[in-house]
Amino acid sequence: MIILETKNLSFSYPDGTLALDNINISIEKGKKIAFVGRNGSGKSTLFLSMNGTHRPKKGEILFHGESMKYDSKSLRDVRKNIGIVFQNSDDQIFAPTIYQDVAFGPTNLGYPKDKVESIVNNTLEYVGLTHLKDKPPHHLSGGQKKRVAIAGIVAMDPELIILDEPLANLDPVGADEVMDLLNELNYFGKTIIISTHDVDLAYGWADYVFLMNEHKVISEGTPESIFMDEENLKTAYLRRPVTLEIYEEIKRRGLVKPQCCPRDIPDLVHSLRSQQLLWAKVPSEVKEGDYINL
Amino acid sequence: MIILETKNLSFSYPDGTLALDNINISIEKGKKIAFVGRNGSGKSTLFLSMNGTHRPKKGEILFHGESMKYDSKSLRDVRKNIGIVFQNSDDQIFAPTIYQDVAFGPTNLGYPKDKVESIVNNTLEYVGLTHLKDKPPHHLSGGQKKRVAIAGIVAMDPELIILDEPLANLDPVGADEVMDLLNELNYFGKTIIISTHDVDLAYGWADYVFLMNEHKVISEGTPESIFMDEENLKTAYLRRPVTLEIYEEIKRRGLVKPQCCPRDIPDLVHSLRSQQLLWAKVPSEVKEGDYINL
Amino acid sequence: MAHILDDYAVLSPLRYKNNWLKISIVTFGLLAGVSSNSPLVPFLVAICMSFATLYFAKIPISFYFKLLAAPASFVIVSVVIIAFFFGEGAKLFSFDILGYTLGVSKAGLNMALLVLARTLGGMSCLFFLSLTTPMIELFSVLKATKLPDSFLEIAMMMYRYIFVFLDVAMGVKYAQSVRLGYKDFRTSFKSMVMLGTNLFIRSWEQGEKIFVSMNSRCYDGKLTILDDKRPVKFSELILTLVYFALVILTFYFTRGASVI
Amino acid sequence: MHIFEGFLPSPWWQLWFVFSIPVILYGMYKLNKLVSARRDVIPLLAVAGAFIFVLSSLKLPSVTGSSSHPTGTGMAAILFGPGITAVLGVIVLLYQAIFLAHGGITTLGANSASMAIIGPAVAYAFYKAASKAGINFYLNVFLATAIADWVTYVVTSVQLAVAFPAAEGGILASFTAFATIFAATQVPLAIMEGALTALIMKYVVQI
Repeated sequence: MIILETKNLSFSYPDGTLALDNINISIEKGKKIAFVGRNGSGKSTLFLSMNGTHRPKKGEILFHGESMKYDSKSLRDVRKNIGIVFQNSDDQIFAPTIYQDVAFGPTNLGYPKDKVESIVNNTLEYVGLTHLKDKPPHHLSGGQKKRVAIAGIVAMDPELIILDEPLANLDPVGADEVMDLLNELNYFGKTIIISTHDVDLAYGWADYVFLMNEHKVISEGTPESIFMDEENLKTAYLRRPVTLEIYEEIKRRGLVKPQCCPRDIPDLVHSLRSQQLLWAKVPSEVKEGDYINL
Repeated sequence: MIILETKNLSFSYPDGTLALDNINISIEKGKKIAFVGRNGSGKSTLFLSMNGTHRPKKGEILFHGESMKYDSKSLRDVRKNIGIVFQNSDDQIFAPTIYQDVAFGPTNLGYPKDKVESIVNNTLEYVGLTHLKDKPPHHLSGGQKKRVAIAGIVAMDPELIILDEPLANLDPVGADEVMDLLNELNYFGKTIIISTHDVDLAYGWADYVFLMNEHKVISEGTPESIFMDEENLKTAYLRRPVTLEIYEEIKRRGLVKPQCCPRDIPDLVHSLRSQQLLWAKVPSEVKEGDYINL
Repeated sequence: MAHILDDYAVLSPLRYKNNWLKISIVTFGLLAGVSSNSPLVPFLVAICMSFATLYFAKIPISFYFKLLAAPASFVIVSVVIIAFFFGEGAKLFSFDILGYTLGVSKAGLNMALLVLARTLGGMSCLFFLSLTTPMIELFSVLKATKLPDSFLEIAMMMYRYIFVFLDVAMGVKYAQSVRLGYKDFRTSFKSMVMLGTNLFIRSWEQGEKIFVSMNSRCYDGKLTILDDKRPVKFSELILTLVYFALVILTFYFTRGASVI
Repeated sequence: MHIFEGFLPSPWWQLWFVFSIPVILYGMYKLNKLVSARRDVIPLLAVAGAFIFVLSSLKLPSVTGSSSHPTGTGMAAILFGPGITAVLGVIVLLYQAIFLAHGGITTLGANSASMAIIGPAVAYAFYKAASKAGINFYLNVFLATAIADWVTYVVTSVQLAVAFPAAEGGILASFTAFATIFAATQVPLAIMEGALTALIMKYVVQI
């Protein structure tokens, strides 16, 4: 099922700079999707178009098959269902306490007080931050802030959650926590979109990848097909994911079983030919580099 | 030759929180040094102590063997020679144009106007940003901003350049440009220190690594020795670099020559046993997974 | 940079005590201080509130005295002026300076001491509030005053971004001092201008970004305000009443009395 | 300059509240009207207030060695008008009292009068009049904010003087004493704040 679609979507900033150039994409329900491209390739602008913040100059956006309208009632409906987590948590967390910030969305959706309370408590439980609910945001670490920002969106129960560079500035522990959370959300039915310039992240995590460059989507497909195509990656000023790079090299030496494309290190290791096949007893006088007749 | 040393250096913030706990390190001239640790492990505070911004509570800092003094003349001397490039370029580039920003340090050193001018022009040339010199910093990309920030420090011609998370938020192209610049600076004699939580970066780039956790230096040594020690890495909430991880797995399968520790992908690939040694003619009826007698 | 007392209040052991109780204690102390004509009353208030701050709220004593010293320069200068100019009658001592006779009268000295004690009492009440009650708790108190919502919303978001911008200001300041930005008067001034400009532009941009992110979360003119119910314990009530009684009695008995 | 907690005796602190409260209420009324027309001013005013707070927590470099800081309210008056500045100013003063122990609660009325109301109002009036007279924008900003800053200190001196009149010479004599110490030393700082504000405006326009 397709949640969101764009048709010939173009957008320019008020000063005339082109920001999106004829974008045609469809977002399928329940997927983990990555928009990959260097900074300034148009990812963030595309996201702000998806929830109706930027009104397209040409083309249209279809939400559940219906063309997006820009009156305030329709926009509210779209924004309830398409949540955006911004790159910089400080742009997003504006209330004085964690509790108040997570409550912001539900309160503005007009829910009664006790419903808001139970939603906020559940969401904070879910992201594992209940113990911080009375703290002001400036007492939190980067990873905790990011989870608060995500909680603020999750509390509105959107169908689609969009995250702009979710791992920017997080250390490995913070990054793992955030990715675990995203996987869990996806497991329970949310469609997740992230933007990133980290090819390893996109390759290891996504079901489907859009490659962006210069305000255009230059290719789309499974991570394997996108990241095997070195030509396109070069156009987008990106390189191959490390595991894929190493896999290719090892494959060229005939050391792997002929199945395609390990997504992570355990995968890569599994794709290696097993030891038994390669073990050879060699007479002790043979030196490294010598040819031996097996 | 040792440029900078700390002896039993401890520091607490005014409110009493411990920020550095008994740090004993020496920085050798001409090296590429990485401080690796998660966010909040004390890296930034240590850097601000190194150039005299934070005054230690206990212990001392030796600059060229002499104990650091905190009168304004000595501090000026130290700061001229130990430059810090901060993580967030927006904090660091504060003048209205690139030119004025790079000129800030040399002007404050009291150089005459024409000397300042030639320094700034040379530095901008060096970092490859001459064409942007009259632009306000706003319109620059992340990688360009970072290079301006580095130029601002390089213009003061310090012996030691410290960079706090130099690649944070940069896309691959920006990151490459910055790393090339750092390598070039190092090649021409500057000692470079970076902090990072990116183990792959530290492992691939540094000559010498300090591992930090909870305001302490928990180990130091060559990148190989630091990143082979999984126990210590775990304490610091970090993982092994990808190339090393894969190398270990391949080694366990006997597929590599017995030399230690590839630093990057080409290295890893070279460490693989050559094809000839592993090539075996197998009767066509043998299926994958079967044992064959060589 | 300056100590932000709010950071202590957030972690204070007294944070979750009833807000209204804390506010009544503080208001009582402030009013008793400024209404009393004897320095003993504000002095007693100062002792009680300082004790509460150090003992119940567990504020380190050295830090507390550093705080009390903060207003010293303003207070001392002003108190000295009052001592010399205020009050009639015989001078306790005097001296000639540039042809003028300057002297301190009994009334002047009394008034100076009174003002000093009041400031001390007032500041210790204020510190008690600042160090035990974070601003985020006081928003619900402000809400009860029926001030317009727009005012409260601005106050709450301002609270949040004060800390964001303090970090920015700190970051810029470090970056400037690393490049010798505060080595003398001229460079300090120049650096300040650049810092101010950077801060101004950053805050302007921040304002626009927040509006986008608020709208993305269906902003409809509502910010939640916490309103936790926290009953006052019997022991707290007794302790407060004893304190009130003590101050009122001192107030009554020291009417018209003077120290000197 | 903030008057510290407990410094003003009755009835003076009450009187300054009587002076300030209506003005602040008027400011809130203006604010409410503005907000209902344009909701995006809420975050903008919030960050402007945070900016004033942070700017005023920076210490101005000083020739004499005494430390002082910019008030920032003159700039706000030019940007937002005196009514809204009064509202922002009173929040900033409340936060300064609570976060930094700078100022006080009973003296909030008096401090609002000098820093959030009279100073900005004078700046605004001057700025408007001078724009009409066609004076250069930056010079105008410089003069308006410098005057606002200085007027703030004169008002503080008046507040102290009327509360503590001298035995000989009365209010005037003690005003002279307070003004000599507070308002006179403030002249170079006022000039500096003016220059700072004008230069910030100039850079902001450049960028």
